[in-house]
Amino acid sequence: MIYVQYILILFLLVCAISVCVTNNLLVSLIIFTAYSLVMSVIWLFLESPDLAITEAAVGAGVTSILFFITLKKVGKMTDKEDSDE
Amino acid sequence: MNKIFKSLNDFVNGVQDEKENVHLKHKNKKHHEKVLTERIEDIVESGENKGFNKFYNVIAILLACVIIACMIYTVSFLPSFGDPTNPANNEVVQAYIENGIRDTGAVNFVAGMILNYRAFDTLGESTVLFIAATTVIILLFKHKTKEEEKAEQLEEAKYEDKHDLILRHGALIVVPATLVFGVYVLFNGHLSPGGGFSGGTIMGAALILYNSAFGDNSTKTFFNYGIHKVIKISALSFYALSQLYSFITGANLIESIIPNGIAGNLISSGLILPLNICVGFEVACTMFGFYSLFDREEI
Amino acid sequence: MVSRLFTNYYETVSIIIFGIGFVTLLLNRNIIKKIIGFNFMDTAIYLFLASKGYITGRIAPILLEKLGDTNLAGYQAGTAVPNVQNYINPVPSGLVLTGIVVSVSFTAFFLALAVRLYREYKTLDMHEIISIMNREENKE
Amino acid sequence: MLEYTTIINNDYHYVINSIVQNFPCISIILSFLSGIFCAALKSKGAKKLCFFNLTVGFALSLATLIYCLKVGDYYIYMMGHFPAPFGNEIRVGVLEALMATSFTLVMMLSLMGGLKHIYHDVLPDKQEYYFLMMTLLYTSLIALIYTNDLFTAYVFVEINTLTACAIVMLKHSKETLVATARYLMMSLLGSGLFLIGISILYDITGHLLMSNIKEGVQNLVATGRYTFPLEMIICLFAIGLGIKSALYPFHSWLPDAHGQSTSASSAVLSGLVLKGYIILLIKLVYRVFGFNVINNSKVLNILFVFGILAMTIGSIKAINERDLKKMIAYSSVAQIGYIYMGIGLGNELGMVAACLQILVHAFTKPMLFNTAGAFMDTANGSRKFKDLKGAARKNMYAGIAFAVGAFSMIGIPLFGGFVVKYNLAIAALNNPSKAVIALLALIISTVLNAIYYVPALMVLFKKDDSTKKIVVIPDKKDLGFIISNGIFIICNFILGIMSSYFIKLIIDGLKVFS
Repeated sequence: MIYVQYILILFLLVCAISVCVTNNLLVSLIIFTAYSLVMSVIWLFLESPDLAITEAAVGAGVTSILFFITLKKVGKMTDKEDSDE
Repeated sequence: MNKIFKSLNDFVNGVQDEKENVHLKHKNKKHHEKVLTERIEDIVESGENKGFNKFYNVIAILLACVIIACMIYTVSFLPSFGDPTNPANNEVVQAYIENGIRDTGAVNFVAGMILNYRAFDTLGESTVLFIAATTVIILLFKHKTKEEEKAEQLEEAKYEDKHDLILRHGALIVVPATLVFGVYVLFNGHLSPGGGFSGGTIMGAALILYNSAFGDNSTKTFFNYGIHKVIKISALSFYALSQLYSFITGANLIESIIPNGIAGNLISSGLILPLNICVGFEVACTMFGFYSLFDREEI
Repeated sequence: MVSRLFTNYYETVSIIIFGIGFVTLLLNRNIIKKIIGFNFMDTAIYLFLASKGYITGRIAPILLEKLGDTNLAGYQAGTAVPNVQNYINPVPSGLVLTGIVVSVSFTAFFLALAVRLYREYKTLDMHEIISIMNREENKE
Repeated sequence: MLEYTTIINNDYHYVINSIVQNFPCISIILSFLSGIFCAALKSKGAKKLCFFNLTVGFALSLATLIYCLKVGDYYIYMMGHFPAPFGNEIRVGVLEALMATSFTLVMMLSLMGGLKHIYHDVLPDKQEYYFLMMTLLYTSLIALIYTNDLFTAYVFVEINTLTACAIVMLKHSKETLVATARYLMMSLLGSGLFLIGISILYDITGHLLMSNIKEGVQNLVATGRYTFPLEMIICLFAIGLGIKSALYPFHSWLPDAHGQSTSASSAVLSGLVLKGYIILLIKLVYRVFGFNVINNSKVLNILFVFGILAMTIGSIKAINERDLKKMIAYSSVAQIGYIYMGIGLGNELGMVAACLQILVHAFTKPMLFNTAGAFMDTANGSRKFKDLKGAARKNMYAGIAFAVGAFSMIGIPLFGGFVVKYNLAIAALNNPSKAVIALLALIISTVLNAIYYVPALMVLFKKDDSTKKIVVIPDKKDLGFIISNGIFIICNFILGIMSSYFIKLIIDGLKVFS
């Protein structure tokens, strides 16, 4: 079981770094959502089911929805400007 | 350079458009000139800034490394992970677990801790959420006149049938299930993982799904700005009042009249269940409010 | 030192993510990126806190009867106590629960601010916004 | 100390013998409630509720102060049915009650003085939210003053940040949005550092209650364990709270946030919000780490250097500023520097001077911001000095108040500012290693203060020959404005003339503070 935890933790790190590197907002948001979901799994491993359920509902649920609506509002969803011409 | 050409191109296009509108010629030309000069200024600036930007990035990486190095050096001194003899596992934890059921009646020690022992923090927490909802209302809420509202409803009614079929049929199954699950999590906060905040968020998510599947009008039949306000204010004020009661009786050593019930039953553990319900409804309203304010600037 | 870091691997990783989030919040020019950085920073702190409460081989702080803690009436009357050795530390979980609410509130506020800023200035780049603002101010 | 025993088993003996002891808790919850109900009311009702709450809060904290003076000791109040390492508690002493009373007064007066501008600057359908935010800001401030638990302090720091950002943002303009975004970003960085500091501290001591942490820390220091983490934690707290209270290198958000917002907001932000964080820092120094631990660490030297830098560079930036409100905002940076220098001197007298500076600045800066708002009315809302020529002649009450505030900030005898500088000088003389630098910085900063306040006064009082048309005719008989400035002036004189009494109060308060 401990190796699963190592893999998940490594995944978190990769997510954090890749969000820094990528220029595309949509991609970074999707990575963020994945990060939140993995975080909630990690909290299950840390024996905190209260946190896991909350993080799954908030981080991967509502916060992501808010982010995506914001992107829609500012018109970056289609990502015309950021991509390399 | 590419960008300069592009903006020049835009400018030319703008001039061509302008020829079609002869009336606004003079004004528009000036406007376009202004935009062009500003754009070129921007581009020049950003060109100058390119070196600076690289410098900035280097600084960012360096700063990150310094912070991380310092903190990691700190971490190497900290107590080991998972060790039962760590300083954090002290008499406070022991008391929470040993006396938790007797003091609070909650089988979930975390719920007992945050809603009974350390209730003052949690009152602050729900106030933070309330303030955030208010700030979002300040930033995004638009007061609409009745005519505008009517026009919008008509507009909405046009698209009513064109909502995605799969989404609607899926939502018919998923929404009740999510809602029931949210209510379960909410009401069993003192018995199982969960509680007011997570249950409320799940209920809010169900509402959001319902709204995006069935449109605005059908949501408005049972949920509008007035109801949102009433639920939020009454839930929070009930919270604050019950805390006032519990603080004052506690500090003056008066026995609280609220019974703890039989531990393990649904209706037990004193104030925890009502507080969970209050927090849950407030959170559900707030989450749906966030969504609908971001999406349509109204509730 | 390195072996200590491996024992405390949760803390180590959370500190690294904290650093990344901190710098993203401080130095990234895009507001949305800033907000993501803030979220990273906060979740990293919560991971740090939650890992502090974990004790190897114990379970979540919710009374479970299969562990031999069956005397619920006795616990409530105060004649018996649950076995502390069965459960992890509930304090960090409670603190993190509070913290998550705070961070979602700030996220919503910051996002609403970003939407408004975009509506006024047509960009999400903080430096550009500030330079536009300064230019407008000087014009007056 | 009153009778108070901590027993793990359920044998809680706790004696509360007086109704007055309930007052801090009642005032906190009452302002929570009135803040929540403000959302249900219209603008007028919200204003009334806000002022009602502030009045009641003032009466309650005054009663608490009198009680504390009578007892001469602090007391601990359980928030809930369980005593403190398990439950929450608040701790009330002379210093806390003094701060709460004066903060309530300042908040009431600055709201009163800036009321007209609130109605002018905030959109009509959002005015009730302004009073809501003010009420909750007040709640978080008094809770920060009274609390004895680090995590509760964190929660209220966050409420404070959120409401402070909201009152900046409520002025209807584009610039305030940018100012809010910068302010919010810096505040979030500060809270992040503060929270991770709390986490590490919890890890090595196992407590969240300030008194218990202090025991743990003293133990750790005695046994020599965890020295590097402790040093790091102190750094994190100092930087986190330094960012939030605009200590010099982290002050970049302050001029915008304080300069752009409506005058009552600027007044409250610079007069109270910054001070709330500094009081938390003083609390950390005394209650969490203990004075000797902090004294032995290098952090105090860093705070001292930053304080001196703030005093000089803040003033220099103020000299270069051509915008009245931004000039006052930079002056705030300099004045915050005095507080940090007092803390950084590392002796009791320095701390007393810092506390006195908190009071003096809280009673002076709101007055300056409110009068600046009144001057702007005479120049069609422009904040630039070139438009404000002769503004003080057009509004004489504001002119007098501004002059008093400026003299106090420069440090002319009889005014509050002088007493602070005098006490800081004495404190500096008691610390030989830092005396020369501190005294030099005091002299330079006084001269620099004079360099920007005196010309500002001269511009404001100059005869205006040009015949500009005034669109908005200033309301000279704004009663709230006159009364609030009158009380501010009187308080300034009281602080200047009867300073020995206040110093005695603060010394008494600090004695029971730790």
